[in-house]
Amino acid sequence: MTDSIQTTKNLQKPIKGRSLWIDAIGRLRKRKLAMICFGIILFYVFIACYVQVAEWTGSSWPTNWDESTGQKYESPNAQNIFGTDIFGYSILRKVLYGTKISLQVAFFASILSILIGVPMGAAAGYFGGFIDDVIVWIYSTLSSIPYILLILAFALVLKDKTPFGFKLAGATTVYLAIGLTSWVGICRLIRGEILKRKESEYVLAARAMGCSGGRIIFKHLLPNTFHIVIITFSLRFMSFIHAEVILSFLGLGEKDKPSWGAMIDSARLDLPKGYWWEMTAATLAILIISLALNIFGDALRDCLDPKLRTD
Amino acid sequence: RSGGIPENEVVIYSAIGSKIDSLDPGNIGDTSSSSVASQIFECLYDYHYLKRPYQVIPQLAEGLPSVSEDGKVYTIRIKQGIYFTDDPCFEGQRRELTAADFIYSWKRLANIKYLSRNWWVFDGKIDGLDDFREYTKSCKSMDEVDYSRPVQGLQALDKYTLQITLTKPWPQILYLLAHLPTAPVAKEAIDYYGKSIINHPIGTGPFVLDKWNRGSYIEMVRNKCFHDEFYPSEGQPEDLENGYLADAGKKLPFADRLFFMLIQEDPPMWFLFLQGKLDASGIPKDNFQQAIQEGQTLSRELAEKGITLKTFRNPSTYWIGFNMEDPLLGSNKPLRQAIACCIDKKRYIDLFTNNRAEVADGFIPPLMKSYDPDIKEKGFGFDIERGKKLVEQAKQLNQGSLPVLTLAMPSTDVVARQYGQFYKKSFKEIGLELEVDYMDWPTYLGKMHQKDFQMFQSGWVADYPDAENFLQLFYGKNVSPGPNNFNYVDPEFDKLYERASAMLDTPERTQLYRQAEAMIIEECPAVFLLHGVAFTLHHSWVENYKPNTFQYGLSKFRRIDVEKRKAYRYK
Amino acid sequence: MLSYIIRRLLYTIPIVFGVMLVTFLLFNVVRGDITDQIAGKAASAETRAEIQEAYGLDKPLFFDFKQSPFTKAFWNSQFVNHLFSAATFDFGSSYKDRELIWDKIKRGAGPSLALTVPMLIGTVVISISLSLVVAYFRGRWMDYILVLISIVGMSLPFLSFILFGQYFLAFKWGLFPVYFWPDLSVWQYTALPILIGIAAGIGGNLRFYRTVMLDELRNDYVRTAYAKGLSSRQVLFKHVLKNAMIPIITQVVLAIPFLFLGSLLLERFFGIPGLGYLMIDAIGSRDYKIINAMVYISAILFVVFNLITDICYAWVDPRVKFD
Amino acid sequence: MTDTHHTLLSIRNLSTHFYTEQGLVKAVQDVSFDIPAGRTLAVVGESGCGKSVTALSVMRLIPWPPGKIVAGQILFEGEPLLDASENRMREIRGNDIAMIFQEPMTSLNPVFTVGNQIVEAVKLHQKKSGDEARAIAVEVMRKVGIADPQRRVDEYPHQMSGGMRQRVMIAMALCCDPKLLIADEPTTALDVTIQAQILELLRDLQKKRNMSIMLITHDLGVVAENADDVVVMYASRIAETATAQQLFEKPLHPYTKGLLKSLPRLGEKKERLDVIGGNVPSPLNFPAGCKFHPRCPIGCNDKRCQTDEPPLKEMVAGHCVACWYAGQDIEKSKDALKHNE
Amino acid sequence: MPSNIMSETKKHLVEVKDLKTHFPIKAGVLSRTVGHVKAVDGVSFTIEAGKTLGLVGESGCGKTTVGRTLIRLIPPTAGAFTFEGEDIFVASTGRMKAIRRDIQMMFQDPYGSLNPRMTVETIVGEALGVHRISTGNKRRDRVVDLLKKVGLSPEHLNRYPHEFSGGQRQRIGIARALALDPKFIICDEPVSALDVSIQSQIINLMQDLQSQLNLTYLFIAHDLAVVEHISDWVAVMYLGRIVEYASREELYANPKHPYTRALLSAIPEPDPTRRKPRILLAGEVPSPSNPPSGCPFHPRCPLAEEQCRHQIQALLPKGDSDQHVAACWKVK
Ligand SMILES: Nc1ncnc2c1ncn2[C@@H]1O[C@H](COP(=O)(O)OP(=O)(O)OP(=O)(O)O)[C@@H](O)[C@H]1O
Ligand SMILES: Nc1ncnc2c1ncn2[C@@H]1O[C@H](COP(=O)(O)OP(=O)(O)OP(=O)(O)O)[C@@H](O)[C@H]1O
Ligand SMILES: [Mg+2]
Ligand SMILES: [Mg+2]
Repeated sequence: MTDSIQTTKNLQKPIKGRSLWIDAIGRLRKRKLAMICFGIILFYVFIACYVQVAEWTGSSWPTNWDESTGQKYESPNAQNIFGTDIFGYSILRKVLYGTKISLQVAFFASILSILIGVPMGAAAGYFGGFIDDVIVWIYSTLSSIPYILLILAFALVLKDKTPFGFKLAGATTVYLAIGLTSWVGICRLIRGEILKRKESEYVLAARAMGCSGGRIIFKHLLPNTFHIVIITFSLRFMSFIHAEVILSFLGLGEKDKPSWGAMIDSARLDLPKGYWWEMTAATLAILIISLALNIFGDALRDCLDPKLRTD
Repeated sequence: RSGGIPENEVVIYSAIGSKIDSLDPGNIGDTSSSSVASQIFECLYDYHYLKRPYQVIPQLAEGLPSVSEDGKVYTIRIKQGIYFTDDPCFEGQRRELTAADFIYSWKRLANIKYLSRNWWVFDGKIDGLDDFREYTKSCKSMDEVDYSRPVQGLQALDKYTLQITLTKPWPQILYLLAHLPTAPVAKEAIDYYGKSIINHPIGTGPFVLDKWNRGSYIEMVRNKCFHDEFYPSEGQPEDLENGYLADAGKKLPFADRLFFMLIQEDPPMWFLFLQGKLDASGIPKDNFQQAIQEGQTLSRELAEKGITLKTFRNPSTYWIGFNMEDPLLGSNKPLRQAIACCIDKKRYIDLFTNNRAEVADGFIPPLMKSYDPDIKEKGFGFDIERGKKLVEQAKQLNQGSLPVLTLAMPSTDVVARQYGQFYKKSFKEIGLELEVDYMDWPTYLGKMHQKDFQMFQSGWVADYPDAENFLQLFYGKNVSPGPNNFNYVDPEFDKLYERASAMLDTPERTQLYRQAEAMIIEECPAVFLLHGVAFTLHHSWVENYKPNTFQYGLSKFRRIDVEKRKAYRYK
Repeated sequence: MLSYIIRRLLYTIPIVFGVMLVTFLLFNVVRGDITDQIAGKAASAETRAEIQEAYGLDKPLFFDFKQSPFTKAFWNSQFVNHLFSAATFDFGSSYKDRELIWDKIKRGAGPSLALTVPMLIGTVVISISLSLVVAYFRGRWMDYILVLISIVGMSLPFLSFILFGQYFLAFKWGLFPVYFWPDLSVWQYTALPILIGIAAGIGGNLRFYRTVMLDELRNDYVRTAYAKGLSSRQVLFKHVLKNAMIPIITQVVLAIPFLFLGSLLLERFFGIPGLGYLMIDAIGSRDYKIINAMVYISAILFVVFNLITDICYAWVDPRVKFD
Repeated sequence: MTDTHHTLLSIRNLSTHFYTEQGLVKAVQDVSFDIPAGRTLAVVGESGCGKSVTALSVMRLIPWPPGKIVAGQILFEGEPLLDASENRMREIRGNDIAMIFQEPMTSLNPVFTVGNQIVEAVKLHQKKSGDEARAIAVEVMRKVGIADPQRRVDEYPHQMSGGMRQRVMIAMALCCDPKLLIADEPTTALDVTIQAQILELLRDLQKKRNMSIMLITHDLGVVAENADDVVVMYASRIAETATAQQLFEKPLHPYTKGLLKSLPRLGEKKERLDVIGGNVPSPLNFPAGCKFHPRCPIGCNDKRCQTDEPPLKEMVAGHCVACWYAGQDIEKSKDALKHNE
Repeated sequence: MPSNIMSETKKHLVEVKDLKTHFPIKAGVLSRTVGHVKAVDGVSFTIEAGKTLGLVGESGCGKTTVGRTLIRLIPPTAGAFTFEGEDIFVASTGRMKAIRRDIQMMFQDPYGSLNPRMTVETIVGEALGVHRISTGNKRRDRVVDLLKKVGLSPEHLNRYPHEFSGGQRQRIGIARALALDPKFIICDEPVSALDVSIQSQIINLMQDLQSQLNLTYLFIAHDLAVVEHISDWVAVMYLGRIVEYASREELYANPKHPYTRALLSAIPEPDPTRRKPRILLAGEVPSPSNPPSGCPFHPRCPLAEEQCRHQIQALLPKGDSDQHVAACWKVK
């Protein structure tokens, strides 16, 4: 190709190619607020892990949340920064300890529900026909059964089972049960999105190229529905923190250990009496992580949208 | 006023805390339903409104029953001129109450197809009634049962005379004849309404049902056919100065219309009371601080509003029970006693009841005549050291360490969880480990029936002011699925119980009761925690508000100063 | 399309069957039976037996396989009876209070809907409008503030909305009645709970719709619409909204079947005699018949609204095809 | 542009930049030209040289982020558009200035029928009732050569062929009788008969309504047949402006010359098409001096071309060019260069 | 189809026989089918390996649809497509994947056919991954190479489609189609948005590739000059049918069908001084859902007669060569 186009003279080394994700992460790094939020999330995760480790090693702090550090219902003071509860336990310790259960349940349950819901929804939407029928059948059935009943059933079935030598107990049952029952919403949303996009030209182009159905779904369609996944994740996350307590209620999960949901639930009896601090502390704990998660999620969403990229 | 209520009517607004399932007296099993249905139905006997200790007085009966020598035959005269309220089922006729109505109503309780929850009232007590029950088993359905079949122990000697023959002496029957399930219903009504009888309560009481919006409210109006009944003219000495006798001898009821509002949550109930929409209210736990000062008197703020506080004891006892058939607990008395020592009842009462309770050492509540003032010495008080020692003994007895104990908790809500935490902590103090199993009520009931538990949290509110009602809980023949959930069997106790329960109220019987109680405390099938004390508030416009824990049909005594209420509401 | 609709409607049969089978299994395997509940605290064994017989609880759960399928006994199982009662819409009466279940549903549906329908409409309309505004102002203070408010709103427990609303708006300031009262009209006593429901629901919805809108906002057709001289309002509320309709429809239409179940907490706190508590109560007290009826109705509603969603997909977005 | 026609649109020193991750993309730099009323101005140039961005700048539809008009002025009938309020812009868009976008496929809203989208514009600017607007829509669709417009108005964009969508875009732009029509490659997807028909229609409208057209195209045939004036852009700047006559007769800029040479012509038997050697410079990385110099037979050897940006000079009346050696014969210039050395 | 075309003894790489693609027209709430758009209604042609067939015609006459149907993006209503002797329309899904390596398509809508969330590198390089040809750095080198070939620079590797100008997007599409070194490329207006100099580069590139790799093109375009330059054979479509088919030289020198003539006369001349006479077509453009009876061109045809209104003529040899066929009653 003699007269074919020669490259620009001052050709630098070709820039390394990057995928959407690497790109997005690179861009995220540049956003200060998002990184702060990410730091907060990490901090929460760190506390949760710390509690878990403390529990394994039998370390006393903060597993000693059930030691009275004052009188009942002490308002916030120097010794008990967030005050004490009905038994005189330090609310700060309870909040810290509760991080483990709440985060564990919320994280794993949301991830599980997304891992199930997204591929199911995508398959239903993309392939249609029989696959769609079956998936629609499954989720219609699941949605029609009262949630409490369903979750209870799942939890009871899972309780104390040992699949693959791994004992399902405590919070594990809770997040499995929540995760296995709550994928329906995201499944429907993704199905709708896929239905809308599957006839677009770029999907035709991918098909013409010889891409398989799975590849089209995962490489072409799902990246275009990430915004839905991200927002669902952050919305679910928060509702699961609140929902965790329902299962504990039904006598499953971590029974007498504090989680934020359980704290809010018991604090609601104290609130009308004027003991606002337990409610406040737990709500704040939730508020901060959800702010962080949402802002981070928004940033991630923006970074995953090439049309919004700027400097 | 709007809502179609005539301007000049006197209306009482009360709150009920749980849904009313039924207004059919034969099937009523809970206090909410009883307090509503008691405005419509009346029994042969009732408790005196003012007198204390509680005293049984005739209601539909002419007087107290005449009892035969052997204590088995009761003859009761029924007041004449008492009519069921007018209803289409009577086809325009006035329907007078007769002795036959009682017999019919009680046979109906016995009818197994009716599936009453109140058969325990007469179970095994009345001559021939159990045979009637046996007969109904062979019937295909409720309607097929032939009520004309005679029952030996239930005879109408004439239109107004009822004769009851018991299988054995049973003085407590008097109290049960004041118990709502024994209230008479009319056969015509039952036949006429069939299945929908639950919506058509037809009784002889001061009020009749006007509107029943299930899940919302019940509205009643004055019964036009109500017989003459008058406000009592005697009571306790202090009642006069408290103004309870101002209306002495006046015809009842004073109100024209009753509203029972279903309010399941405390905050709205409290707000409605403060707004003057409800005339009286309990004190929600949440608002206790606001209402009651130190020293258990009403706060200034409320007192200035003209609100009055009334406190009264409940015939109730709450405990942690042990399943005596449990291989560990049943055979390890020191362990049971140790547990009894580890619970700080004062603190429990302080944390969970706002001090609206008294520490229980035995099971007989202080309001009963047979309450033992010296019980404190006999019982197991809070004593960690003693508890620890007992645990050591228990370990020896068990030849080794003690396993984790489990407690069945009949609720899964927050409060139950707090109880659970409290118990766990208490057990830990003396080196025991506790697992609390939270479950819903039906599951709990099932476990009780199947004896499938180790420990349980429970309590008992006496049906009548006789300690026998508590004693029977430990009677060997009453083990699960009967009321003896401890599955406590002690031949000696049983003998004592059998003797005492057939006796009339004498000092000797009181002695026996106390002896029985001491036996139980020593054997320790349960840790007794507390006896309830109730606090209620009412507004200044409610007159004649004297609390009464055994009597339910109280609305007829209340008088409302409508003008005062109006003034308060519009302030 | 017509055949598609018919085919989908025929799904009702397997779905309803599946739902009923699952609930039946759940209930019988997981929850145990109701006898204790009916019998009361001191019931004798014979009463319990009688109760079982009266309610058909003594029959086999499923087919009696020892019988031949041609005899009546084979079919006379609890499950078949439940299916039959559902098929004939004759749900019988509640175990607990012996009231006809239809009566309960008829009575409770009105108040429940009076509460939830305005709540849904309010939440959806407000949060969609706000989300468009927010999406338009993306990255400016207006966006940040609304996002912050909605996240705070989401983090607060629902109960605090109720307690706060009831205390301040109703009790303290007297703007609304505190509770249901017989002389109040429906809209009077539902106003505050509706408001509270909307306030509590907006946060999450707003966040969701904002994301959906943002995704559409950068498409070329938006530029075309602006080039035509349309105002932002017209562009957002017509062009962008319709393109964003699929997730919105998914969210909204499928919430409709649940409307009739009411809102538990609001009903309890404001004395609205709806169906919200019926289901929870029934699960708690094991009133299987009520659950059966409610589940059956919601399954049918669910299938129908699922179909409606799919038809709506095709209707709002011509690129979506079903056949 | 010495003309009796008054100037409708005047662009002065327009610069539009995109702030991207990899750096600043100066998509349009220092562009100035005028469009007189009732005339057609063609904009031609290298793909990616900033034609569409210029057009979008006039409409003020540059997406922010990442794009921004950083300098310059746009006067429409003397009114500075860059200072106009958003409300004023709304009145102008669609009504006074209409634009046909380059990508007809994605520029139509996929969920509305094409009729709906045309009717919307008509209703907005002409205050017509629904039926009237629809009748107008059908009429313009017929005019742009869409068969069976009665039925086609109710079709969705994805049901139409590429050319039809493009014609819908054209119809949408024409339906409100704009004073200025910006047509960004309006006929790329059309076959020549339809193209001729559309261009005929545009000329017709121009005559009747004194409409001005800014025609962005690659088809030099279309330019030759339709344009009065031509702007040639290269690497985000103007390389040459002239009347169509002048340009085709005597192109001055070496880029323009190359362009005309590489045109495939009917009946001409060539094994290979002529091309302009070298590569298009990336806007992130423009060469210094004259941006065309790496590909220019003179420029590649000339110091001045490599360091200094040539200004736009008027060579003949109405014919401006940005080249240091404009007007000189290339061979001669080469000789001159040798002399200089 | 006249025997002379089909009965060629030479083996053809591409043989399309009587291809029909109809789209249902739906109406009403229930979307019942009320008719059909006969977008392609009986099209046959063959292409020898290493040759180019130019497909021109009215906008909306079904050219894109022919292309899409051939690679089975739209299900064919009838007909057969034989590629290297294999019937594509009956191939299994697995087989299709392999076949798609050899048949590629350049899409008419450059922007829409690029996934907005993929970088240029992924878009162009994806096919290499799908068909397991190369990975990692090798793949990137290949992508860079392709981009350079189409006149884009390696800096564009990490950019997303919306950041490009129309012409640049089109070139990305071309690079993608070339990535796999296919045997047969369906080019749907590949150069319409390119300026002439780049257009020339691309066309040169395509021709170079053709001569090097023996590629076969189906070249859909509106620019008749380009078609003339690149094609060996040209087919003219009108309303879902081929109305004229001839070798390039024949067709341009000696167009037979009146529509072809009109087309050729309408080509704008890049020289303002030369204006040539033009055959202006009158009348309504017919719609494929409701095609006129007889010859579909008759309502606009200057030569139309009674016979044209009722009967449609098959493609018959006209003029000097039997390789030159047209469907018109009026020309001999
Ligand atoms: N959103 C964007 N972000 C970054 N760069 C952009 C963006 N839009 C356009 N550009 C760049 O701006 C330059 C000019 O683009 P423009 O669309 O005006 O070209 P054009 O002259 O219309 O070309 P064509 O004839 O190919 O359509 C191109 O280099 C392009 O890459
Ligand atoms: N998905 C579809 N549904 C219904 N009709 C369609 C669809 N796709 C195309 N058509 C119709 O089929 C006919 C042929 O369309 P096609 O895209 O093949 O034309 P084309 O020859 O490529 O035209 P152009 O040169 O304008 O791109 C048109 O009338 C078009 O409206
Ligand atoms: Mg452009
Ligand atoms: Mg096409």
